[in-house]
Amino acid sequence: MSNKSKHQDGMSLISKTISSFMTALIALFGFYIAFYGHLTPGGGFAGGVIIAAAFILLTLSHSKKVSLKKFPDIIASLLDNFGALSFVALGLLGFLSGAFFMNFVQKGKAFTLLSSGTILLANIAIMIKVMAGLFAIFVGLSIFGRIVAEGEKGDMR
Amino acid sequence: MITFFTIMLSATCFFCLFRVIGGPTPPDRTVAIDVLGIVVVGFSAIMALITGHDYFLNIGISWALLSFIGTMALAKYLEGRGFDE
Amino acid sequence: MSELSTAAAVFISIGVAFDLIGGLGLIRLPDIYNRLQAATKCVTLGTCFILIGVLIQFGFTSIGVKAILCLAFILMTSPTAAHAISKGSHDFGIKLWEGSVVDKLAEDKSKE
Amino acid sequence: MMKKMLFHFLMLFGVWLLFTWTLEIPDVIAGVIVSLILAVLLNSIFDGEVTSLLNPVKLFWAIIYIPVFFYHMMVANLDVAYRVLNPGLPIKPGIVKVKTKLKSDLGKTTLANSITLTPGTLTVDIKGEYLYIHWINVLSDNVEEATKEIVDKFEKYIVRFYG
Repeated sequence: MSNKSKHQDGMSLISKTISSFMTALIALFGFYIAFYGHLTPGGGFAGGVIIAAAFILLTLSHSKKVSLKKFPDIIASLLDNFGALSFVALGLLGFLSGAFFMNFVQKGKAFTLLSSGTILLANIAIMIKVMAGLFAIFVGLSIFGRIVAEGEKGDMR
Repeated sequence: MITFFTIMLSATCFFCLFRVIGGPTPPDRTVAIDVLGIVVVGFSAIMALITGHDYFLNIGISWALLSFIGTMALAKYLEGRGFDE
Repeated sequence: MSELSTAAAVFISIGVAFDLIGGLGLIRLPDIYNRLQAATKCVTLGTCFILIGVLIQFGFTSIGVKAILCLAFILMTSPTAAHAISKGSHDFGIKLWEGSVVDKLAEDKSKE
Repeated sequence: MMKKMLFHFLMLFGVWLLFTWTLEIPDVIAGVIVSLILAVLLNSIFDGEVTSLLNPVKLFWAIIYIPVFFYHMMVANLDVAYRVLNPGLPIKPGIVKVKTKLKSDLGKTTLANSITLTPGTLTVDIKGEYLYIHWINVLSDNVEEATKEIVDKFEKYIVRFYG
Protein backbone atom coordinates (compact mmCIF):
# COMPACT_ATOMS: atom_id res chain seq x y z
CA MET A 1 0.00 0.00 0.00
CA SER A 2 3.04 2.28 -0.16
CA ASN A 3 2.31 3.35 -3.73
CA LYS A 4 -1.28 4.20 -2.85
CA SER A 5 -0.79 7.92 -3.31
CA LYS A 6 0.34 7.38 -6.91
CA HIS A 7 -3.03 5.91 -7.85
CA GLN A 8 -5.89 8.10 -8.80
CA ASP A 9 -9.20 7.41 -7.09
CA GLY A 10 -11.29 4.79 -8.80
CA MET A 11 -10.68 3.08 -12.12
CA SER A 12 -9.62 4.47 -15.52
CA LEU A 13 -11.26 7.33 -17.39
CA ILE A 14 -13.28 5.07 -19.69
CA SER A 15 -14.77 3.09 -16.83
CA LYS A 16 -15.65 6.31 -15.01
CA THR A 17 -17.38 7.90 -17.98
CA ILE A 18 -19.41 4.84 -18.87
CA SER A 19 -20.42 4.08 -15.31
CA SER A 20 -21.57 7.67 -14.79
CA PHE A 21 -24.18 6.89 -17.46
CA MET A 22 -24.90 3.35 -16.43
CA THR A 23 -25.51 4.02 -12.72
CA ALA A 24 -28.71 5.94 -13.34
CA LEU A 25 -29.90 3.50 -16.01
CA ILE A 26 -29.26 0.45 -13.83
CA ALA A 27 -31.07 2.06 -10.90
CA LEU A 28 -34.00 2.90 -13.20
CA PHE A 29 -34.14 -0.71 -14.35
CA GLY A 30 -34.14 -1.84 -10.73
CA PHE A 31 -37.11 0.41 -9.99
CA TYR A 32 -38.89 -1.02 -13.05
CA ILE A 33 -38.30 -4.59 -11.89
CA ALA A 34 -39.53 -3.79 -8.38
CA PHE A 35 -42.63 -1.84 -9.46
CA TYR A 36 -43.79 -4.47 -11.95
CA GLY A 37 -43.11 -7.43 -9.71
CA HIS A 38 -46.73 -8.52 -9.89
CA LEU A 39 -46.78 -8.63 -13.70
CA THR A 40 -43.33 -9.92 -14.67
CA PRO A 41 -40.71 -12.06 -12.93
CA GLY A 42 -38.75 -10.15 -10.36
CA GLY A 43 -40.21 -8.22 -7.49
CA GLY A 44 -38.97 -6.30 -4.52
CA PHE A 45 -35.95 -8.41 -3.74
CA ALA A 46 -34.60 -8.54 -7.30
CA GLY A 47 -35.22 -4.83 -7.84
CA GLY A 48 -33.49 -3.94 -4.59
CA VAL A 49 -30.48 -6.04 -5.54
CA ILE A 50 -30.21 -4.28 -8.91
CA ILE A 51 -30.44 -0.80 -7.34
CA ALA A 52 -27.80 -1.75 -4.77
CA ALA A 53 -25.65 -3.04 -7.65
CA ALA A 54 -25.89 0.37 -9.31
CA PHE A 55 -24.42 2.02 -6.24
CA ILE A 56 -21.80 -0.74 -5.99
CA LEU A 57 -20.79 0.09 -9.56
CA LEU A 58 -20.45 3.73 -8.53
CA THR A 59 -18.25 2.68 -5.61
CA LEU A 60 -16.06 0.53 -7.87
CA SER A 61 -15.58 2.97 -10.70
CA HIS A 62 -15.37 6.26 -8.84
CA SER A 63 -14.49 5.77 -5.21
CA LYS A 64 -16.11 5.43 -1.83
CA LYS A 65 -15.94 9.21 -1.40
CA VAL A 66 -18.35 9.80 -4.28
CA SER A 67 -20.79 7.01 -3.58
CA LEU A 68 -21.03 7.68 0.14
CA LYS A 69 -21.80 11.31 -0.66
CA LYS A 70 -24.74 10.13 -2.78
CA PHE A 71 -25.88 7.42 -0.39
CA PRO A 72 -24.42 7.95 3.11
CA ASP A 73 -24.14 4.92 5.34
CA ILE A 74 -26.29 6.61 8.02
CA ILE A 75 -29.11 7.00 5.47
CA ALA A 76 -28.60 3.38 4.42
CA SER A 77 -29.03 2.12 7.95
CA LEU A 78 -32.09 4.36 8.49
CA LEU A 79 -33.70 3.20 5.24
CA ASP A 80 -32.99 -0.41 6.20
CA ASN A 81 -35.02 0.00 9.37
CA PHE A 82 -37.68 2.04 7.60
CA GLY A 83 -38.22 -0.71 5.01
CA ALA A 84 -38.63 -3.41 7.62
CA LEU A 85 -40.98 -1.27 9.71
CA SER A 86 -43.14 -0.28 6.76
CA PHE A 87 -43.48 -3.91 5.73
CA VAL A 88 -44.70 -4.82 9.21
CA ALA A 89 -47.00 -1.78 9.22
CA LEU A 90 -48.46 -2.97 5.94
CA GLY A 91 -49.20 -6.32 7.53
CA LEU A 92 -50.83 -4.68 10.53
CA LEU A 93 -52.94 -2.42 8.31
CA GLY A 94 -54.36 -5.61 6.85
CA PHE A 95 -56.47 -5.86 10.00
CA LEU A 96 -58.55 -3.01 8.54
CA SER A 97 -60.14 -5.55 6.23
CA GLY A 98 -60.00 -8.49 8.57
CA ALA A 99 -56.70 -10.34 8.74
CA PHE A 100 -52.91 -9.97 8.79
CA PHE A 101 -51.64 -8.92 5.30
CA MET A 102 -55.20 -8.82 3.92
CA ASN A 103 -55.64 -6.48 0.97
CA PHE A 104 -57.11 -3.11 1.99
CA VAL A 105 -56.62 -1.08 -1.20
CA GLN A 106 -58.93 -1.01 -4.17
CA LYS A 107 -57.78 -3.18 -7.08
CA GLY A 108 -57.42 -1.29 -10.36
CA LYS A 109 -57.56 -2.29 -13.99
CA ALA A 110 -55.80 -5.58 -14.76
CA PHE A 111 -52.24 -5.60 -16.20
CA THR A 112 -51.41 -2.05 -15.13
CA LEU A 113 -49.25 -0.72 -12.32
CA LEU A 114 -52.06 -0.35 -9.78
CA SER A 115 -53.73 -3.70 -10.37
CA SER A 116 -52.36 -5.54 -7.38
CA GLY A 117 -53.61 -3.84 -4.22
CA THR A 118 -51.06 -4.05 -1.43
CA ILE A 119 -48.59 -6.23 -3.31
CA LEU A 120 -47.11 -3.11 -4.93
CA LEU A 121 -46.64 -1.45 -1.53
CA ALA A 122 -45.10 -4.61 -0.10
CA ASN A 123 -42.72 -4.80 -3.07
CA ILE A 124 -41.65 -1.19 -2.52
CA ALA A 125 -41.02 -1.85 1.19
CA ILE A 126 -38.93 -4.92 0.39
CA MET A 127 -37.07 -2.97 -2.31
CA ILE A 128 -36.06 -0.23 0.15
CA LYS A 129 -34.98 -2.76 2.75
CA VAL A 130 -32.89 -4.88 0.37
CA MET A 131 -31.34 -1.89 -1.39
CA ALA A 132 -30.15 -0.22 1.81
CA GLY A 133 -29.15 -3.49 3.46
CA LEU A 134 -27.05 -4.79 0.56
CA PHE A 135 -25.27 -1.49 0.04
CA ALA A 136 -24.47 -1.28 3.75
CA ILE A 137 -23.17 -4.87 3.67
CA PHE A 138 -20.92 -4.09 0.68
CA VAL A 139 -19.45 -0.99 2.29
CA GLY A 140 -19.02 -2.76 5.60
CA LEU A 141 -17.32 -5.83 4.14
CA SER A 142 -14.89 -3.79 2.04
CA ILE A 143 -13.89 -1.77 5.11
CA PHE A 144 -13.54 -4.77 7.43
CA GLY A 145 -11.51 -6.74 4.89
CA ARG A 146 -8.98 -3.96 4.73
CA ILE A 147 -8.81 -3.56 8.51
CA VAL A 148 -7.98 -7.23 8.94
CA ALA A 149 -5.46 -7.15 6.09
CA GLU A 150 -3.53 -4.12 7.29
CA GLY A 151 -4.06 -4.21 10.99
CA GLU A 152 -5.57 -0.74 10.90
CA LYS A 153 -7.68 0.26 13.83
CA GLY A 154 -10.00 3.12 14.60
CA ASP A 155 -10.42 4.74 11.21
CA MET A 156 -13.66 3.15 10.05
CA ARG A 157 -14.12 5.52 7.11
CA MET B 1 -34.02 -24.18 -36.80
CA ILE B 2 -34.38 -23.21 -33.14
CA THR B 3 -32.73 -26.48 -32.14
CA PHE B 4 -29.77 -25.62 -34.35
CA PHE B 5 -29.39 -22.19 -32.71
CA THR B 6 -29.58 -23.70 -29.26
CA ILE B 7 -26.95 -26.35 -30.03
CA MET B 8 -24.54 -23.73 -31.42
CA LEU B 9 -24.96 -21.47 -28.39
CA SER B 10 -24.50 -24.42 -26.05
CA ALA B 11 -21.25 -25.24 -27.82
CA THR B 12 -20.08 -21.66 -27.20
CA CYS B 13 -20.98 -22.02 -23.54
CA PHE B 14 -18.93 -25.23 -23.34
CA PHE B 15 -15.92 -23.48 -24.87
CA CYS B 16 -16.26 -20.78 -22.22
CA LEU B 17 -16.57 -23.37 -19.45
CA PHE B 18 -13.43 -25.11 -20.74
CA ARG B 19 -11.59 -21.81 -20.36
CA VAL B 20 -13.12 -21.21 -16.91
CA ILE B 21 -11.95 -24.60 -15.64
CA GLY B 22 -8.64 -24.90 -17.45
CA GLY B 23 -7.55 -21.27 -17.79
CA PRO B 24 -3.97 -21.03 -16.59
CA THR B 25 -4.27 -17.58 -14.99
CA PRO B 26 -7.04 -15.67 -13.16
CA PRO B 27 -7.55 -13.13 -16.01
CA ASP B 28 -8.35 -16.01 -18.39
CA ARG B 29 -11.16 -17.10 -16.12
CA THR B 30 -12.42 -13.53 -15.89
CA VAL B 31 -12.59 -13.22 -19.68
CA ALA B 32 -14.46 -16.49 -19.95
CA ILE B 33 -16.99 -15.41 -17.33
CA ASP B 34 -17.53 -12.09 -19.13
CA VAL B 35 -18.11 -13.86 -22.46
CA LEU B 36 -20.43 -16.37 -20.82
CA GLY B 37 -22.53 -13.45 -19.54
CA ILE B 38 -23.00 -12.09 -23.05
CA VAL B 39 -23.82 -15.52 -24.49
CA VAL B 40 -26.56 -15.96 -21.88
CA VAL B 41 -28.15 -12.74 -23.15
CA GLY B 42 -28.29 -14.36 -26.58
CA PHE B 43 -29.91 -17.42 -24.98
CA SER B 44 -32.60 -15.32 -23.36
CA ALA B 45 -33.28 -13.62 -26.72
CA ILE B 46 -33.78 -17.08 -28.25
CA MET B 47 -36.14 -17.96 -25.39
CA ALA B 48 -38.14 -14.78 -26.07
CA LEU B 49 -38.31 -15.86 -29.71
CA ILE B 50 -39.65 -19.30 -28.77
CA THR B 51 -42.21 -18.27 -26.19
CA GLY B 52 -43.18 -14.78 -27.39
CA HIS B 53 -43.07 -13.38 -23.85
CA ASP B 54 -41.25 -10.11 -23.27
CA TYR B 55 -40.02 -10.89 -19.77
CA PHE B 56 -37.24 -13.11 -21.08
CA LEU B 57 -35.63 -9.95 -22.42
CA ASN B 58 -35.98 -8.41 -18.95
CA ILE B 59 -33.91 -11.31 -17.74
CA GLY B 60 -31.44 -10.68 -20.55
CA ILE B 61 -31.07 -6.98 -19.71
CA SER B 62 -30.57 -7.62 -16.02
CA TRP B 63 -28.08 -10.40 -16.77
CA ALA B 64 -26.09 -8.09 -19.05
CA LEU B 65 -26.01 -5.30 -16.46
CA LEU B 66 -25.14 -7.50 -13.49
CA SER B 67 -22.47 -9.39 -15.44
CA PHE B 68 -20.95 -6.00 -16.34
CA ILE B 69 -20.79 -5.08 -12.66
CA GLY B 70 -19.29 -8.46 -11.79
CA THR B 71 -16.65 -8.07 -14.47
CA MET B 72 -15.77 -4.60 -13.21
CA ALA B 73 -15.38 -5.97 -9.68
CA LEU B 74 -13.10 -8.77 -10.91
CA ALA B 75 -11.07 -6.29 -12.96
CA LYS B 76 -10.61 -4.08 -9.94
CA TYR B 77 -9.49 -7.10 -7.95
CA LEU B 78 -6.95 -7.86 -10.71
CA GLU B 79 -5.62 -4.31 -10.47
CA GLY B 80 -4.69 -5.20 -6.91
CA ARG B 81 -6.71 -2.59 -5.07
CA GLY B 82 -9.52 -2.57 -2.53
CA PHE B 83 -13.06 -2.44 -3.79
CA ASP B 84 -13.78 0.95 -2.29
CA GLU B 85 -10.80 3.15 -3.13
CA MET C 1 -44.58 -19.35 -31.43
CA SER C 2 -45.38 -17.69 -34.72
CA GLU C 3 -43.58 -18.73 -37.89
CA LEU C 4 -39.95 -17.57 -38.04
CA SER C 5 -39.50 -15.14 -40.92
CA THR C 6 -36.60 -15.63 -43.35
CA ALA C 7 -34.83 -12.37 -42.58
CA ALA C 8 -34.94 -13.04 -38.84
CA ALA C 9 -33.63 -16.59 -39.38
CA VAL C 10 -30.74 -15.30 -41.49
CA PHE C 11 -29.79 -12.65 -38.92
CA ILE C 12 -29.94 -15.08 -36.03
CA SER C 13 -27.90 -17.66 -37.93
CA ILE C 14 -25.16 -15.09 -38.61
CA GLY C 15 -25.21 -14.09 -34.96
CA VAL C 16 -24.95 -17.65 -33.71
CA ALA C 17 -22.09 -18.34 -36.11
CA PHE C 18 -20.19 -15.30 -34.79
CA ASP C 19 -20.80 -16.49 -31.24
CA LEU C 20 -19.32 -19.88 -32.11
CA ILE C 21 -16.27 -18.27 -33.74
CA GLY C 22 -15.78 -16.18 -30.61
CA GLY C 23 -15.87 -19.30 -28.48
CA LEU C 24 -13.36 -21.01 -30.77
CA GLY C 25 -11.10 -17.96 -30.51
CA LEU C 26 -11.30 -18.19 -26.75
CA ILE C 27 -9.92 -21.72 -26.99
CA ARG C 28 -7.35 -21.33 -29.76
CA LEU C 29 -5.57 -18.01 -29.30
CA PRO C 30 -2.41 -17.99 -27.21
CA ASP C 31 -2.61 -15.24 -24.59
CA ILE C 32 -5.16 -13.25 -22.60
CA TYR C 33 -5.11 -10.11 -24.79
CA ASN C 34 -5.68 -12.04 -28.02
CA ARG C 35 -8.47 -14.00 -26.38
CA LEU C 36 -10.10 -10.75 -25.35
CA GLN C 37 -9.85 -9.55 -28.94
CA ALA C 38 -11.66 -12.56 -30.34
CA ALA C 39 -14.11 -13.09 -27.53
CA THR C 40 -15.44 -9.60 -26.92
CA LYS C 41 -15.70 -8.56 -30.55
CA CYS C 42 -17.21 -11.69 -32.04
CA VAL C 43 -19.54 -12.49 -29.16
CA THR C 44 -20.77 -8.90 -28.86
CA LEU C 45 -21.53 -8.67 -32.56
CA GLY C 46 -23.11 -12.12 -32.55
CA THR C 47 -25.46 -11.25 -29.70
CA CYS C 48 -26.29 -7.95 -31.40
CA PHE C 49 -27.29 -9.89 -34.52
CA ILE C 50 -29.47 -12.24 -32.49
CA LEU C 51 -31.23 -9.27 -30.91
CA ILE C 52 -31.69 -7.59 -34.30
CA GLY C 53 -33.24 -10.85 -35.52
CA VAL C 54 -35.68 -10.78 -32.59
CA LEU C 55 -36.49 -7.14 -33.44
CA ILE C 56 -37.20 -8.08 -37.08
CA GLN C 57 -39.37 -11.01 -36.04
CA PHE C 58 -41.60 -9.05 -33.63
CA GLY C 59 -41.42 -5.47 -34.97
CA PHE C 60 -41.88 -2.52 -32.62
CA THR C 61 -43.81 -4.33 -29.91
CA SER C 62 -42.70 -4.54 -26.29
CA ILE C 63 -40.33 -7.38 -27.18
CA GLY C 64 -38.73 -5.49 -30.05
CA VAL C 65 -38.20 -2.36 -27.98
CA LYS C 66 -36.62 -4.35 -25.18
CA ALA C 67 -34.33 -5.96 -27.73
CA ILE C 68 -33.20 -2.46 -28.82
CA LEU C 69 -32.53 -1.48 -25.21
CA CYS C 70 -30.61 -4.68 -24.58
CA LEU C 71 -28.53 -4.01 -27.71
CA ALA C 72 -27.71 -0.48 -26.57
CA PHE C 73 -26.69 -1.68 -23.11
CA ILE C 74 -24.48 -4.42 -24.53
CA LEU C 75 -22.80 -2.03 -26.97
CA MET C 76 -22.05 0.36 -24.09
CA THR C 77 -20.92 -2.12 -21.44
CA SER C 78 -19.04 -4.84 -23.32
CA PRO C 79 -16.08 -2.77 -24.63
CA THR C 80 -15.76 -1.13 -21.21
CA ALA C 81 -15.58 -4.50 -19.53
CA ALA C 82 -12.97 -5.64 -22.06
CA HIS C 83 -10.88 -2.54 -21.41
CA ALA C 84 -11.16 -3.01 -17.64
CA ILE C 85 -10.05 -6.65 -17.84
CA SER C 86 -7.10 -5.87 -20.10
CA LYS C 87 -5.91 -3.02 -17.86
CA GLY C 88 -6.38 -5.21 -14.81
CA SER C 89 -4.43 -8.10 -16.26
CA HIS C 90 -1.59 -5.81 -17.37
CA ASP C 91 -1.43 -4.47 -13.82
CA PHE C 92 -1.66 -8.03 -12.52
CA GLY C 93 1.59 -8.76 -14.34
CA ILE C 94 0.49 -11.00 -17.19
CA LYS C 95 3.18 -10.93 -19.88
CA LEU C 96 2.37 -10.82 -23.57
CA TRP C 97 2.71 -13.96 -25.68
CA GLU C 98 6.33 -14.65 -26.68
CA GLY C 99 5.56 -14.02 -30.37
CA SER C 100 4.55 -10.44 -29.62
CA VAL C 101 6.49 -7.68 -31.30
CA VAL C 102 6.31 -4.65 -29.04
CA ASP C 103 4.97 -3.60 -25.62
CA LYS C 104 5.01 0.18 -25.30
CA LEU C 105 2.94 0.16 -22.11
CA ALA C 106 5.47 -1.95 -20.19
CA GLU C 107 8.30 0.25 -21.52
CA ASP C 108 6.54 3.39 -20.34
CA LYS C 109 5.70 1.79 -16.99
CA SER C 110 9.32 0.85 -16.36
CA LYS C 111 10.47 4.40 -17.20
CA GLU C 112 8.35 5.93 -14.42
CA MET D 1 -26.86 23.13 -14.71
CA MET D 2 -30.64 23.10 -15.14
CA LYS D 3 -30.23 22.12 -18.77
CA LYS D 4 -28.10 19.15 -17.80
CA MET D 5 -30.60 18.00 -15.18
CA LEU D 6 -33.48 18.37 -17.63
CA PHE D 7 -31.60 16.33 -20.24
CA HIS D 8 -30.82 13.64 -17.68
CA PHE D 9 -34.46 13.56 -16.57
CA LEU D 10 -35.78 13.30 -20.12
CA MET D 11 -33.31 10.54 -20.98
CA LEU D 12 -34.30 8.47 -17.95
CA PHE D 13 -38.00 9.09 -18.55
CA GLY D 14 -37.69 8.04 -22.19
CA VAL D 15 -35.94 4.81 -21.18
CA TRP D 16 -38.71 4.19 -18.60
CA LEU D 17 -41.38 4.58 -21.29
CA LEU D 18 -39.52 2.11 -23.50
CA PHE D 19 -39.27 -0.36 -20.60
CA THR D 20 -42.96 -0.25 -19.75
CA TRP D 21 -44.24 0.33 -23.30
CA THR D 22 -47.60 1.62 -22.08
CA LEU D 23 -49.22 5.03 -21.61
CA GLU D 24 -51.53 4.31 -18.66
CA ILE D 25 -51.67 7.30 -16.31
CA PRO D 26 -50.33 5.57 -13.11
CA ASP D 27 -47.40 4.03 -14.99
CA VAL D 28 -46.39 7.37 -16.45
CA ILE D 29 -46.68 9.11 -13.06
CA ALA D 30 -44.48 6.44 -11.45
CA GLY D 31 -41.96 6.99 -14.25
CA VAL D 32 -41.90 10.74 -13.67
CA ILE D 33 -41.34 10.28 -9.93
CA VAL D 34 -38.55 7.71 -10.32
CA SER D 35 -36.75 9.64 -13.06
CA LEU D 36 -36.98 12.85 -11.05
CA ILE D 37 -35.48 11.19 -7.96
CA LEU D 38 -32.61 9.68 -9.95
CA ALA D 39 -31.96 12.83 -12.00
CA VAL D 40 -31.72 15.01 -8.89
CA LEU D 41 -29.69 12.48 -6.90
CA LEU D 42 -27.17 11.49 -9.56
CA ASN D 43 -26.93 14.76 -11.46
CA SER D 44 -23.46 15.71 -10.26
CA ILE D 45 -21.77 12.58 -11.60
CA PHE D 46 -23.61 12.72 -14.91
CA ASP D 47 -21.37 13.91 -17.74
CA GLY D 48 -22.88 17.20 -18.94
CA GLU D 49 -21.20 17.03 -22.31
CA VAL D 50 -23.97 14.88 -23.76
CA THR D 51 -26.09 18.02 -23.93
CA SER D 52 -24.03 19.10 -26.93
CA LEU D 53 -26.10 16.56 -28.87
CA LEU D 54 -29.04 18.97 -28.54
CA ASN D 55 -27.34 20.95 -31.30
CA PRO D 56 -28.90 19.61 -34.57
CA VAL D 57 -25.67 19.74 -36.58
CA LYS D 58 -23.82 17.70 -33.96
CA LEU D 59 -26.73 15.28 -33.69
CA PHE D 60 -26.62 14.83 -37.46
CA TRP D 61 -22.93 13.88 -37.35
CA ALA D 62 -23.56 11.55 -34.41
CA ILE D 63 -26.22 9.74 -36.44
CA ILE D 64 -23.90 9.60 -39.47
CA TYR D 65 -21.29 8.01 -37.22
CA ILE D 66 -23.44 4.96 -36.40
CA PRO D 67 -23.42 3.31 -39.89
CA VAL D 68 -19.72 4.13 -40.32
CA PHE D 69 -19.03 2.44 -37.01
CA PHE D 70 -21.13 -0.61 -37.91
CA TYR D 71 -19.30 -0.96 -41.23
CA HIS D 72 -15.91 -0.98 -39.47
CA MET D 73 -17.24 -3.40 -36.87
CA MET D 74 -18.34 -5.89 -39.54
CA VAL D 75 -14.92 -5.68 -41.22
CA ALA D 76 -13.29 -6.23 -37.84
CA ASN D 77 -15.27 -9.34 -37.14
CA LEU D 78 -14.62 -10.90 -40.52
CA ASP D 79 -10.92 -10.16 -40.02
CA VAL D 80 -10.83 -11.74 -36.56
CA ALA D 81 -12.89 -14.71 -37.77
CA TYR D 82 -10.37 -15.26 -40.58
CA ARG D 83 -7.50 -15.22 -38.11
CA VAL D 84 -9.21 -17.60 -35.72
CA LEU D 85 -10.29 -20.13 -38.34
CA ASN D 86 -6.98 -20.15 -40.22
CA PRO D 87 -4.97 -23.17 -39.04
CA GLY D 88 -1.69 -21.25 -39.28
CA LEU D 89 -2.91 -18.65 -36.71
CA PRO D 90 -1.50 -15.58 -38.58
CA ILE D 91 -1.20 -13.16 -35.67
CA LYS D 92 1.55 -10.72 -34.75
CA PRO D 93 0.37 -9.03 -31.56
CA GLY D 94 1.83 -6.14 -29.60
CA ILE D 95 0.90 -3.05 -27.63
CA VAL D 96 1.38 0.23 -29.49
CA LYS D 97 0.93 3.83 -28.40
CA VAL D 98 -1.27 6.30 -30.27
CA LYS D 99 -2.08 9.96 -29.78
CA THR D 100 -5.51 11.57 -29.98
CA LYS D 101 -6.53 15.16 -30.58
CA LEU D 102 -9.81 14.86 -28.67
CA LYS D 103 -9.99 16.89 -25.47
CA SER D 104 -13.25 15.90 -23.80
CA ASP D 105 -13.71 12.84 -21.59
CA LEU D 106 -16.75 11.69 -23.49
CA GLY D 107 -14.98 12.02 -26.83
CA LYS D 108 -12.03 9.98 -25.58
CA THR D 109 -14.37 7.35 -24.21
CA THR D 110 -16.31 7.08 -27.46
CA LEU D 111 -13.05 6.76 -29.36
CA ALA D 112 -11.67 4.11 -27.01
CA ASN D 113 -14.82 2.02 -27.10
CA SER D 114 -15.02 2.29 -30.89
CA ILE D 115 -11.41 1.14 -31.11
CA THR D 116 -12.13 -1.77 -28.80
CA LEU D 117 -14.95 -2.98 -31.03
CA THR D 118 -13.07 -2.68 -34.36
CA PRO D 119 -10.29 -4.24 -36.47
CA GLY D 120 -8.09 -6.30 -34.20
CA THR D 121 -7.51 -3.49 -31.72
CA LEU D 122 -8.19 -3.26 -27.99
CA THR D 123 -7.66 -0.27 -25.72
CA VAL D 124 -5.52 -1.37 -22.78
CA ASP D 125 -4.85 1.92 -21.02
CA ILE D 126 -5.41 5.63 -21.42
CA LYS D 127 -3.07 8.27 -20.02
CA GLY D 128 -3.73 11.90 -20.91
CA GLU D 129 -3.77 12.18 -24.68
CA TYR D 130 -2.05 8.85 -25.29
CA LEU D 131 -3.90 5.57 -25.73
CA TYR D 132 -2.16 2.21 -25.39
CA ILE D 133 -3.64 -0.23 -27.88
CA HIS D 134 -3.19 -3.96 -28.20
CA TRP D 135 -3.05 -4.68 -31.91
CA ILE D 136 -3.47 -8.24 -33.17
CA ASN D 137 -1.42 -7.56 -36.32
CA VAL D 138 1.15 -4.84 -35.70
CA LEU D 139 1.97 -2.94 -38.90
CA SER D 140 4.14 -0.26 -37.29
CA ASP D 141 5.23 0.58 -33.77
CA ASN D 142 5.80 4.24 -34.59
CA VAL D 143 3.37 6.58 -32.78
CA GLU D 144 2.43 8.68 -35.85
CA GLU D 145 1.94 5.77 -38.23
CA ALA D 146 -0.09 3.78 -35.72
CA THR D 147 -2.24 6.85 -35.09
CA LYS D 148 -2.86 7.22 -38.82
CA GLU D 149 -3.75 3.54 -39.11
CA ILE D 150 -6.04 3.16 -36.08
CA VAL D 151 -7.39 6.47 -34.82
CA ASP D 152 -7.94 8.73 -37.81
CA LYS D 153 -10.89 6.98 -39.37
CA PHE D 154 -12.98 7.51 -36.22
CA GLU D 155 -11.50 10.75 -34.98
CA LYS D 156 -12.55 12.79 -37.99
CA TYR D 157 -16.18 11.96 -37.20
CA ILE D 158 -16.08 12.12 -33.40
CA VAL D 159 -14.36 15.52 -33.43
CA ARG D 160 -17.48 16.96 -35.04
CA PHE D 161 -19.85 16.02 -32.25
CA TYR D 162 -17.84 15.76 -29.04
CA GLY D 163 -14.90 18.03 -29.79
